[in-house]
Amino acid sequence: MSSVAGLLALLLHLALVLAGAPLLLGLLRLIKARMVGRAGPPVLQPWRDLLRLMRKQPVVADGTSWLFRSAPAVALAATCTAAALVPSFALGMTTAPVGDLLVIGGLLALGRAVLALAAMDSGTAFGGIGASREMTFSVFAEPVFFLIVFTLALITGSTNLDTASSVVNAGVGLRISMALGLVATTTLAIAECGRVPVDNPASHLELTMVHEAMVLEYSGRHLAMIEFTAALKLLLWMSVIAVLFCPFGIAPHDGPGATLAPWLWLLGIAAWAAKMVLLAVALAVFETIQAKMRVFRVPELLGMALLLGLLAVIFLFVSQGFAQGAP
Amino acid sequence: MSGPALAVLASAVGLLLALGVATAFSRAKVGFWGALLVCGAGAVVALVYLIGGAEPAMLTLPFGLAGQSTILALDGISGLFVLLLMLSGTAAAAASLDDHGHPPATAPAFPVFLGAMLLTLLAGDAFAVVAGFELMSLASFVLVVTSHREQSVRAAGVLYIGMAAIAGVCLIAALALLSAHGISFAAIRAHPPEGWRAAVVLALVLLGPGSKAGLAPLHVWLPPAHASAPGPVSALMSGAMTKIAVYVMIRLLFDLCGPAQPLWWGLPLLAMGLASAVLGAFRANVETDVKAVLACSTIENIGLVTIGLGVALAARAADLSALAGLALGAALLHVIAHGLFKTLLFLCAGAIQYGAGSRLMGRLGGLLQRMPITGCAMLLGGACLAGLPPSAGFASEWMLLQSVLGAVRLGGLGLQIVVCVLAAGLALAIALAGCAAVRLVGVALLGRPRSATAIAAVEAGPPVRWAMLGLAVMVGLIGLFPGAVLGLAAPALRALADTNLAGRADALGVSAIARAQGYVPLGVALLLAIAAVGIMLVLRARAILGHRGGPAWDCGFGAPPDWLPFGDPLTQYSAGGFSQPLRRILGPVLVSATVSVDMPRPGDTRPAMLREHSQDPASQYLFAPIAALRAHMSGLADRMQFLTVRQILSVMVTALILFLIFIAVLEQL
Amino acid sequence: MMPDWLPPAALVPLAPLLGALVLTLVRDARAGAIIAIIASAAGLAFACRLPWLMGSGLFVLVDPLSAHVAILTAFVGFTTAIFSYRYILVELASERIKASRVRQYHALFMSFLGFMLMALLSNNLGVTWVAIEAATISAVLVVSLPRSANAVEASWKFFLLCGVGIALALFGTVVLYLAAFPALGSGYAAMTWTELARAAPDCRGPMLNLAFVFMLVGYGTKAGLAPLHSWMPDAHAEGPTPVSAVLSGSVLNVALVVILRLRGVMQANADAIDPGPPLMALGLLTVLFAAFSLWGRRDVKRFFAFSTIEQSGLAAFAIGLGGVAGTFAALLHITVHTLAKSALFQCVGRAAQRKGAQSFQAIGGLIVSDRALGLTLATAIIAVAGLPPFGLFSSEVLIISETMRLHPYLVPLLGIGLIVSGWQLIARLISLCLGEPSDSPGPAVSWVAMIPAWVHLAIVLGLGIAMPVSIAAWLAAAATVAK
Amino acid sequence: MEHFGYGTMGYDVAHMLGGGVLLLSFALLSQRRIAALINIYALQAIVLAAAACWQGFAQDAPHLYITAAIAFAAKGVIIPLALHRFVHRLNLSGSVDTALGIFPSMALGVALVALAIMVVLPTTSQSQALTREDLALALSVVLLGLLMMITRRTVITQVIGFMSLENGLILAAVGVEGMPLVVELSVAVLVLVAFVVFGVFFRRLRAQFHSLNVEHLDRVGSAHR
Repeated sequence: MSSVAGLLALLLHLALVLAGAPLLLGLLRLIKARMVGRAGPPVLQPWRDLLRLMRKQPVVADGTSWLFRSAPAVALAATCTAAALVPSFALGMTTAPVGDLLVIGGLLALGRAVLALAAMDSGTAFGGIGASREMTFSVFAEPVFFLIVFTLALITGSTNLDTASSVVNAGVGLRISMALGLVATTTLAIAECGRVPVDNPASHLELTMVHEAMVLEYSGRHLAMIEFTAALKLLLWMSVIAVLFCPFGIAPHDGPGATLAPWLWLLGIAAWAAKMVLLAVALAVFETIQAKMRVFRVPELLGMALLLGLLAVIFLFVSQGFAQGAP
Repeated sequence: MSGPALAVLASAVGLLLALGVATAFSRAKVGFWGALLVCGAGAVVALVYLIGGAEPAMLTLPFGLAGQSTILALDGISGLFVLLLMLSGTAAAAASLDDHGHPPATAPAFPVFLGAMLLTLLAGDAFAVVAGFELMSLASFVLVVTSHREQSVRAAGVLYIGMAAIAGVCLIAALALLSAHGISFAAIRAHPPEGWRAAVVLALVLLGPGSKAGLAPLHVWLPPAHASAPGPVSALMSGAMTKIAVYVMIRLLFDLCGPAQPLWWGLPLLAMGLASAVLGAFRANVETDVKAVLACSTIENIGLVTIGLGVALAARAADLSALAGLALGAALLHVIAHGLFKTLLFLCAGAIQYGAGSRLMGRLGGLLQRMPITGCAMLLGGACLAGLPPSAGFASEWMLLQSVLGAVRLGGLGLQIVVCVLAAGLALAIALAGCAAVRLVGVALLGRPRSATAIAAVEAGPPVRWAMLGLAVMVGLIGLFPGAVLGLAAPALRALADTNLAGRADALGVSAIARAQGYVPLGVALLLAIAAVGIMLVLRARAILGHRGGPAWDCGFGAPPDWLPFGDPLTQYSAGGFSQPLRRILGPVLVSATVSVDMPRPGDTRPAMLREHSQDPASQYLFAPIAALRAHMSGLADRMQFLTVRQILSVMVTALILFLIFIAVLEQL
Repeated sequence: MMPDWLPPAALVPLAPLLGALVLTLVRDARAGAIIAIIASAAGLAFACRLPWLMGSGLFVLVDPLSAHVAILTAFVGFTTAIFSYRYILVELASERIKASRVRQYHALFMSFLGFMLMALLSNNLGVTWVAIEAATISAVLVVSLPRSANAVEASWKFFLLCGVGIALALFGTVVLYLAAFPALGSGYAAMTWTELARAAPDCRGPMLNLAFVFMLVGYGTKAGLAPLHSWMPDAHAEGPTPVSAVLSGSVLNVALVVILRLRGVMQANADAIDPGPPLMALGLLTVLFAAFSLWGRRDVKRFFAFSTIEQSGLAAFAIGLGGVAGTFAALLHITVHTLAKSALFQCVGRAAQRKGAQSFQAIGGLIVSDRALGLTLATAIIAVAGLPPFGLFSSEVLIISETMRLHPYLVPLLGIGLIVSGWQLIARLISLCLGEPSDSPGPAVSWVAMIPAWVHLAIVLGLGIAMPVSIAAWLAAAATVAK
Repeated sequence: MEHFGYGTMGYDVAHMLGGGVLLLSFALLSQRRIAALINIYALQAIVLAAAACWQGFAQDAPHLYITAAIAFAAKGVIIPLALHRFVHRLNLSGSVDTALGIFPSMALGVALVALAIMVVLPTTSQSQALTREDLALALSVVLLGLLMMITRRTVITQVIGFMSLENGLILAAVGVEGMPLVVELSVAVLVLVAFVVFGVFFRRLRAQFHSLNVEHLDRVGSAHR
């Protein structure tokens, strides 16, 4: 794929992702509402909320520093950058060589750290509690994340999403490791995005809050950016799952006829949208039937995910051992 | 090029040592200015030497051990560490010029400390390296105990010198074992150790220089010692001295022991590295003293470096030279990056200690606004500490994780599972470090001040600010151009593992496999900048700008009353509170933490107490039994002492009779 | 110019001995001290000529080994005499020692020094033995001078143990003569070191073994090797400090030199046992024992006496290692330790006078209260602890290297001893020199008073980092003599 | 010197005298009363002097007569008298304070003699019979002296043990053929000096403590570690 095509794909990808993130959130909320028998807000509601927030003047807590005011923008920028690295409908975007899964993890950690710092800067008990819990969860999430990367790198030979995805797309067979990895990744995504049962984004009880407690002091455009960041993050994780575990339909980057192929892109976009909707439905079902966990149970959940990740890697080793022994 | 470089650096050693003597008889500033100039010049020389290809050079001095001569040598490996030492030393010396950097009593030992470290790096024979290493211990000990009127400082000094004694004896023994055919490095290289000798050398190196570097389980001295020293000295100790120990480990294990060592050599390094990384990072979350947090994070980072070295050692033995190069590159890059950003962080801590009157996190807060430059420098350092892209900490950790991924190719299923556990542990350590960095910055720099001195905090003086600025620029450059640093490390890689990073490290980025996609920090930075500009533009176009101040909402608590000028301090999260979930979850596993609650009965007026008790596993399972054994032995020895004359005579006669029996038996045989 | 019957080397011990005779007549404390300084200076001056007087007779032996240790002893004696000048005046002022005994002090000190030098330079086993015995008696009497209950106890212990030791050594000497009988016949020749060394292969091996055991136990007592060391801590702790300064150097050196020469004889004989293992065993036991004993000490001088015992054990161990390299290391160690330890004791003596007590509890924060004294003491402790750039570091490195080459399995034990003792030495440095200063009722100590200690430490420093080739060759020659 | 061979008159007399010294050592060890102890010590010194005389005669070495004379005068007469005076003046109780019972110490003594013989006889296999016997006897006396020092508590018994040890030394020295004068002189010096120093000590000890019990002294020291 030529550089022009890569750039075009990147721009299209960014437009899709940025526009789609609040929509996905809206869809999720709608499905959840429908499942419990409510009418629910329209899919566009998150977008409307964002625009409304942008038109309100923010109130900033006394005694906070510049970091408090700039944190939402930094977090959003980091998440946007990460989003630019995760392919959605086509491989071979211009940004593909810039970073791999580890870099994406690092960028998400950057966003998380900045928001936690901002929460500490407000000097309130709730800011502290949120930051503390968020960082604690991250401690347990990181090993899971790295083991997933480990599994993928062993199967596909690369930590780069583009390469990995094309290898998976070319066919790696139905592997138990991939299945275990999928479960682990899903758990991780739920924890990272602060969804039920790790956190409840719709919670109104401060003491049970994690992510929401961190951003209690924010208002106006700052809050808009934070909300947008959260939506983007959800989409990003879903895209990661899609691109790694069911990459079919995605437009390849290095075919024999590596030219601009609009029909492939269209196919890719359709497949991606379908996958997102499916995942949103699955998530909605899951969140509806699950209750939120106690804070101190969360590390146990992540520990389970860690064990699954370990199992995935070990199964991989075993199967590799068979593969080497067979011929 | 190489000969003059060595000559200049060797004279720098002499100058620094002489400067120490001169400073003892003149003003303190003489020592610091001198150290600044010498280190600055040394840094330039080292840089030029490395860029110029780092041809090995040798120099023989006419004095040394008992009438023999001393050999000094310079090659790519030592050149790289010399560069780090000189940069760190320049910054620390510059910061010392501040009126509040040091008590003046440290001035004579400061240049000697630098000179001893440089001597260790330039050593070309076993005696010179031991002498430099021990002199470094001694000088740093003097620096640590400067504020000796505090009991805690003296206790830290005792612990420190004891561990230094262990390190010194182990190093001497290791080198003695190696230098059976002559003490020059050339002679040792010609006769690398084999069999049990090699294994013993490995153990001694891990115990000796390893403990100096702060490797678990011999790390317990490090937090109190680094916390006790004045700011610029802790900066040097954490930034440079631990790296000198790493250099000695590399020199002995990779260079002098030769490439023909077995694969399992990497395993102890991996185990100790992982233990240090996890334990150090966890303790960084628990300590409440800013400098102790930084010192614990040093333990963690040394653990990361050691893991890199372990992978490299195993990979070299398995003839996977590409992997060895990657792991070694990761370790060296992390050495440089950590050396500089930890120097920066300790300078910040020193500035805070003076400017805000305390280094206890519970007495700080809100410093970002009162000490803007120190605060920003610490933010940058914190980002590196947490390994956030595109800071200097991330690139090396990225390479390290990649090399651990590659390490599964080293052996069979058992080893693969070990690597797998290593990978999870490594990620845990990195995440813990991130948490510790957030806690450090969040509690010390952000929020409301927690004490009156923190309200009245003053910014550091100009010399410290300039030192921070210089370090920040370097750290930033390393973060953006890790490939360039790896270019400087190329001669070292060639010498140590006979490999290079061609196609894997260039000016733009690094990758795990030649010509494959990797990590391009410049690209990430550019994307971040574009995103930031884009967000700015969107906000300009669509949002209402500006903001309005008001009391923190805090779920309706509202503004604090007038008599609490900075709010109710107790409503703000403390350093202890921040890490409470972690302590509760990991504490019992890692540091045997126990909690006891003393709840008075209703009607009882005494306060309820919650006590947390934790102990480093090294002190609990290693040092406490050893200390008990030592006390037991001393008790036995003491019993021999206060005998009556008659009893002493009995002992003497018994000895004589035993000798006689020995002879009689000998005769009968 | 000089009578034929008086070899020039004999002047070395004669100078202090004559001084001792004169001193018995001098009452004034100052005059006595000055005469002692002059006598010891003369001894040192004569000793410095020894390297040009090499040779051996029936009674006098000047070879690099004896010359080296004699110069060292004379030098330490000289600086200690200088140190004594002020020390005794202060003791007099504080009435810890009676005016009537000061005369005895200087006389005994000089006779002690003279007999030590005599023992070193004598070629005759019997004369060596008599000289050591006489020196011991002088030392015992000096130790008992303060007349406190503890001093009496210490000197009693000192005398009884050393008396038994020296008696056993005499038995060893008789047996040694018997052993050499078949090779050398009767007469004086059979008792000279030079002849013994020459005829060693023809001696009776089993008899040599017996002699070795008795002489090892006998002279080992003087060298303070465990378990024969008990007199040393008491004598150091209770006697006047200048005596500790000399005691920890010279007595030990003389005993070790005798053991060293005996080792040479034993090694040359095929039937005799190898003297190395017993020496190493005793040395190692001493190092470990003394290192662990350091921890519980409350008395400063007693503490450093144990450090002396440890260093003596280390030297004996190095002698036991054998070979030129081991002996070289042992000689270097003896040399630098003697210098460093006497400097250390000089500082300790001043500190004890300044603080009015010699317990660790009473002495603290010296660097704050007396900067010069505190820094010098700290430097001396660092030197004794074997840290660079001082000479003990070099000698310990040499000893460990040589052990590693010959008996690597002993290195852990040696290492434990060195770590345990080094650690405790520095810990005590912290308690003595750092922290809040304790009460200082005694007279302040000036920079000038520290000059002898500095000279010692400067030499130790020089030997540590930049030993001139000539001195290295000289030490190597001394080591070869006793190979 | 064929008249010193086994079975000759010279051998028998030397052997008998040496054996007498050893026997008296055992007597010292078995004695409970201090006054008797001193007397036995004097007797031992006299037998020693006789042995030295005989050796001087047999070896045709006149200087040994001097040794004998010194031994007789100093150790056979002067020292015992002085000791008697001390005991009398200090009003010491008449019995020996033993740390180890009489019989066990005797048994130990026999074991030590056996050890001495086992050590000396093989090592001196090439020497003539007299030297061998003499050295074995001397070593036995030395070891018994040591044993006495460590199994008796009072200072005076320790002193006597020490001096009986010296007797053993002299026995060894005089028995060695052709040993130059130096050694005898040194032994004499030792005896003299030992006495002088002990005398000094006795005076000082009495001045300080009015007691000669050694255990008492040791307790003073252990307060100062």
